[in-house]
Amino acid sequence: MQNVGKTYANGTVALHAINVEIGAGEFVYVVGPSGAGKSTFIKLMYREEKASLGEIFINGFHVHQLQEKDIPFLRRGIGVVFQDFKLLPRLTVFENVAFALEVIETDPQEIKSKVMEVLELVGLANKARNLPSQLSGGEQQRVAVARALVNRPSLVIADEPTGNLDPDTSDDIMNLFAEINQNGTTVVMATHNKEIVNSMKNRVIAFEGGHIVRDELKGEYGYAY
Amino acid sequence: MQNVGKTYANGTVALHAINVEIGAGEFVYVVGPSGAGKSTFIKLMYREEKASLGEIFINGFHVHQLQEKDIPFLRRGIGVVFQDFKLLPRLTVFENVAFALEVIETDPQEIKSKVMEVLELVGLANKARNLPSQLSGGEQQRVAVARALVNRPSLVIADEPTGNLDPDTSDDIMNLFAEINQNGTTVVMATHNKEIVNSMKNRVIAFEGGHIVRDELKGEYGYAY
Amino acid sequence: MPINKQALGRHIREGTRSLFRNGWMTVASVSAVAITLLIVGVFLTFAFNVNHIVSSIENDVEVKAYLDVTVDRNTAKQHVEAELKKLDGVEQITFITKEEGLKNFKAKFGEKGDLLNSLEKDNFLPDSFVVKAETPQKTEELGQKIKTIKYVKKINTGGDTTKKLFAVTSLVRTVGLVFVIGLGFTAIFLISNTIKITIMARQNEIEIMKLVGATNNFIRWPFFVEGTLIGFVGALIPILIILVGYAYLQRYIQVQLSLYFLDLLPLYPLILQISLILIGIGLFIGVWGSLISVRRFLRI
Amino acid sequence: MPINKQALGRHIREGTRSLFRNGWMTVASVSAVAITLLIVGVFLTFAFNVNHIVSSIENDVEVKAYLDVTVDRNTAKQHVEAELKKLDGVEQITFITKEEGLKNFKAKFGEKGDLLNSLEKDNFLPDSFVVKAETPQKTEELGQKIKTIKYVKKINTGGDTTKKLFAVTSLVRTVGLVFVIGLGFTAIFLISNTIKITIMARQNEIEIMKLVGATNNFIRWPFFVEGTLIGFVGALIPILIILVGYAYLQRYIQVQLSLYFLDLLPLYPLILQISLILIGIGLFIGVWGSLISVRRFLRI
Ligand SMILES: Nc1ncnc2c1ncn2[C@@H]1O[C@H](COP(=O)(O)OP(=O)(O)OP(=O)(O)O)[C@@H](O)[C@H]1O
Ligand SMILES: Nc1ncnc2c1ncn2[C@@H]1O[C@H](COP(=O)(O)OP(=O)(O)OP(=O)(O)O)[C@@H](O)[C@H]1O
Ligand SMILES: [Mg+2]
Ligand SMILES: [Mg+2]
Repeated sequence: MQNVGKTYANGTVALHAINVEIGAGEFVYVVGPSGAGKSTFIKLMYREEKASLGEIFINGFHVHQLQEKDIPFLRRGIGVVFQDFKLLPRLTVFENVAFALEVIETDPQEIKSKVMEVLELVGLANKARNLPSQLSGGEQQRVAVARALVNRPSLVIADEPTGNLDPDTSDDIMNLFAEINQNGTTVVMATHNKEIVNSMKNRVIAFEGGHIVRDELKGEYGYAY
Repeated sequence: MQNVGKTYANGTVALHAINVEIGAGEFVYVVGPSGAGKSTFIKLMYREEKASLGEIFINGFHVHQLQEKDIPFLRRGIGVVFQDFKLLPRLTVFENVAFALEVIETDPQEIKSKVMEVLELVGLANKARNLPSQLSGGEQQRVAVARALVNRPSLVIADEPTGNLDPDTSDDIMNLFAEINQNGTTVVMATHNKEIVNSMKNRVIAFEGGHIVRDELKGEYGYAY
Repeated sequence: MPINKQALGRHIREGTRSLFRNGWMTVASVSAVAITLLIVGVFLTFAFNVNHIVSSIENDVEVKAYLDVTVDRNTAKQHVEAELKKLDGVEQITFITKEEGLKNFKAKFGEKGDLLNSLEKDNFLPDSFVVKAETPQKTEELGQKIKTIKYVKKINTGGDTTKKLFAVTSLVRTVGLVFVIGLGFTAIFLISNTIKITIMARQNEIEIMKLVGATNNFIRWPFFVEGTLIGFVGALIPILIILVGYAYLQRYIQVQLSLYFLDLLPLYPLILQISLILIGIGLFIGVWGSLISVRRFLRI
Repeated sequence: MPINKQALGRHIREGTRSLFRNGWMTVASVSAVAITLLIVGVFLTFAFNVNHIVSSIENDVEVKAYLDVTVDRNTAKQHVEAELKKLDGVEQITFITKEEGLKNFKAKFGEKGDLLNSLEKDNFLPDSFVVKAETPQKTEELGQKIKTIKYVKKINTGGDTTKKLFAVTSLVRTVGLVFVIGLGFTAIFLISNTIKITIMARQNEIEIMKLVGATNNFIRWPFFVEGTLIGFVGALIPILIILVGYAYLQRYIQVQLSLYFLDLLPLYPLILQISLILIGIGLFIGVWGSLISVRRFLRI
C-alpha cells in the first residue's frame, strides 16, 4: 500500500525513508518506543501530515500528491482512532459519532440506527447524550473507536486505542477490531500493549528512531524492537 | 488522609460514599475498569471537583470546605499528572514545567536548573524548546510527569501516567516514582497497567461502579477488581 | 457552494444549534454587530436629516431681477416675464411689485422697520422678479443670463453669500459622506473582526472536522448559516431602537421644544432606507466575515 | 493586587510575550480598539469644533440700544454710557453714531444699498449703543434692563431670532453630547467585548494554570499587562491618525477651499485633549476589560 515514505517536521526528522506494503485485509501492529515515529507514520496515511519525500498509495489514492479538495474523500475511506481522541467538545457522544456519517450524507434514520449500534458495541449506549468532557478517559477513547468504525471503512487506523482502557475493556475493543478484520477490513494499530500483541498474533512492524527495525508476519512485541 | 468522600456530577453518581485513609509516604495503586471512578477520586483530592458529601483532609487542608482563595495552596503541595496531560499549548516544554515553579515564586536561576534536571530524568532534555503540539503522545505524557515532580511535592497523584508509553519507558517512569516514594513522597497512581501493579507490589485500591471493592496492602491487579 | 436539499436542512439545523451552544459567544458577536450598526444607523439618520435641511437652505437661493424704473411698469414686466419663460432651468417665477418690495424690506428689519415709514410716500424701490433655478447650484449661471434681458437693470444672486453658502453646504455634505463611508468601513471591519475571533476560538473543531473527512463546503455551511443569523439579528436590534428613538425624538423636538422650523424627515420612508442599509451591511458582513474566517482554517 | 518586584518583572515579561505569541489575536484586538477609538476621536474633534463654531455664533448676539433722537446727542450718550457701565454682566460697549449706523445699514443691503443713497441727506437713524453680554444667554435679560435706562428709546436683542438661535445651538450641543456619550459607551462595550472574546479563547489555559496551583493574582497579572498594552497601543494609533489628518484638513479647508470664515480650533491644545481622552479610554478599557473577562474564568 505504500512505497517509499518519509517525513520531516519543522527540523526534526521523524521518519527516515521507509518502505512498507500492507495488503488489503491485513492486521498490522505498529510498535516502538515513545517518539519512534509511529504516530507520524499513521498521520501520513490519512494525510494529516504530508510526506516530505516518497510516495504513498492507499485505496487507489496517490496520497502524497493528493489535491487539497480530494483529501476528504481519502479520509472517508479510513477510520482513524486518534491518539488524543479528537472529539468535538461541543457535540454529544451521539453527535460525535454521527458526524462521521453526516459527512457522507447518510440518511438521518440510518445514522441513528448505525450510531446506536456501534455505541452498543463499545459499551457506551447509556452515555450517548453526554458531552466528551463528562466522560472518563477510557470512555472518550471508546467514543473515538466508535467514530472510526461507524461508517465501516475499508481501512481502520488506530493510534493506541487501548492506552486508557483496563485490560478487560481492552480485550473487548481488540475483539471488535479482530472481528471487523475478519470481515475484510484492513487494520493498522499503533500500540504499546505487549500482552495484546503477544496474545493476538499478527504482523508486527517495529519502529525505532524513524527507522523500521523489524517487520514480522506473526510477530511478538519483542524487547529489541 | 480522607474520611468519607463521595461525588456526584450533573446527575451521574461517580463515587458512592467511600472511606479511605492513605498515610504519608505510602505508594497506592488505584485500579478499576473504565468509568469506575478512579479519576473522580483523584480529582477530589486536588479539588478539581468538589465532594458532594463527606470530608477530605490532605496535608492539613480541609479539602471539602476549602475557600476559593486557599485552593492554589493545596494544589502547590500536590504534584498531579493529569490523564489528559493538560499542558499549556502556547508554552514550550521548558516553560510548561517551569510554570509549576514560577507559581511559587522560585528564583529564575533555580527554576532553570531544576527544570533541566527533571527533564533529564524523563528523557526530554533535548525537546525542551518544543511546543506540546510538536511532541509525540508519550513525550507529552512525560512532560506532564516532569511538571508534577519538579517542585518536589509531598504528595504526587498520577492518573495513568504510563498510558501512552512503551514498556521500557514506562519502567523508567515507574522507577522514578518508586525513587521519590523512597524519599518520603506519598504516591497515588491510577493505572490500568497490570504488569506494573503485579511486578512492583504496593497497596492496591480497586474501584468498581463508584465503590471500593478491594483494598490490599501488597495487592495484585486482579481479575475481579 | 452547491448543495442538495437534505444537506441544506442539516446545515441550517446545525448552524442554528451552534448559535445556542456558543451561548455568550453568540451574545458577544450579535451585540457587537448590533451596537456597531446602531452607530451607523444613528449617524445615517442624522446625515439624511442634515442633507435634507441643507437642501432646503440651498433651495432658498434665488435670483432677484430689478426692473428699470424708468420704463413703463407693464411693458417691462411683460417683456421680462416672456423672456424668463424662455430660459431653461427655471423652476419658478414670482413678480414682486415695488409696494410688496417695500413691505418685505420693512419686515426684514423687524422692529427697526418702522424707521422706514418715511419711505412710504416716496417708494424708490423698483419692481422685481424673483426667479428660482431648478438646481440651486445653477442660480449664478441663470443670473448671468437674466442680466442680459432688456429692462432688467440689476440682478442679485446673493453673490458672495451664496458662494459661501454652497461652500459650507458642500463641506457639510463632504464631511457627512466621509463620516458615513468611514463608519461603514469601520463597521465592516469591527464586525468581521469579532466574527473572526469567534471562529478562531473554534479552530480546533474545524481541524477535527476536516480530519474526520468533512469537505470544506460541509464545514462552511453551518458557519454561513450562523453568520447570516448573527448579521440579521444584529441588524434588527438597531433598526428597532432607531425606529422607536426617531419617532420619540421627532415628537420631542416639535412638541416639547416647539422647534417647528427644524424640518425633520418623516419617519416612514426614512426608516425603510435605513433598515435596508443596515440589514444589507449586517447580512453582508455576517456572511462574508464568517466565510473569510473559516477559510483561514480550511487549509489543513 | 499586591505583588513583589521580582514577580512583577515576570508578569510584565509574560504579558508582553503573550502579545506576540497570540499573533493575530493581538492584531485583532489592537485594531478593534484602534478603530473604535478612531471613531470616538474623529467625532470628538468634530464635536469640539462644532462647539467652538456654535459658541462664536452665539457670541455675535448683542443688544442694540437706540437713543432718543429728540434729546441732545451728547447728553443722551453720556448718560446712557454711564448707566451701561453700572450694569453687571456687560462685556463690551460700543457707540455707533447715526452716520456709522447708516453706513452699516447700507452695507448690509449689499448692492441694493445704493438704493438708500437718497437717505443720506435726511438720516432718520438714531445713534445707538451695541452692548455685548458676558454670556450670550444673558443677552435677553440684559436687554430688559437696558430698556429701562433713560434716553433709551428702543432696544433690539434679536428677539425671536435669538431665541431660535439658542434653541438650535442648544440642540446641536445636546445632539453632540448624546453622540459623544453614546459613542463612548459603545467604544467601551466593543473593546471590552473584543478583549473578552480573546480571553475566552484562552479559557482552557486559565483552567490549566489554576490546576497547577496558580493564584488568581498570578494569572491575572499578565492579562492585566497585556490589556494595558493593547489599550495603550490601540489608543496611540488613532491619535497619530487624527494628528496628521487634522493638520491636513485644516490646511485643506483654509488654503484649498479658502473657507477662512470656518474658524477651526488650533491643532495644539485640541490634540492634547483628544489624546488624553483616547488614552484614558484605551487604558481604562484595556485594563478593566481584561480583568473582568479573566475573572469570569477564575472561578474553578
Ligand atoms: N508537529 C511536530 N513537529 C515537530 N516534531 C514533531 C511533531 N510531531 C512529532 N514530532 C517528533 O517526531 C518524533 C516522532 O513522533 P511520533 O508522534 O511519530 O512518535 P510516536 O512513535 O507516536 O511516539 P508515542 O509512542 O510517544 O506516541 C518525535 O520525536 C516527536 O517529538
Ligand atoms: N464532568 C462529569 N460530568 C458527568 N459525569 C462525569 C463527569 N466526569 C466523569 N463522569 C462520569 O463519572 C464516572 C466515573 O468517571 P471517572 O473519570 O472517575 O472514571 P475512571 O475510573 O477514571 O475511568 P477511566 O479508567 O476510563 O479513566 C464515569 O461514568 C463518567 O462518565
Ligand atoms: Mg504516538
Ligand atoms: Mg480516568
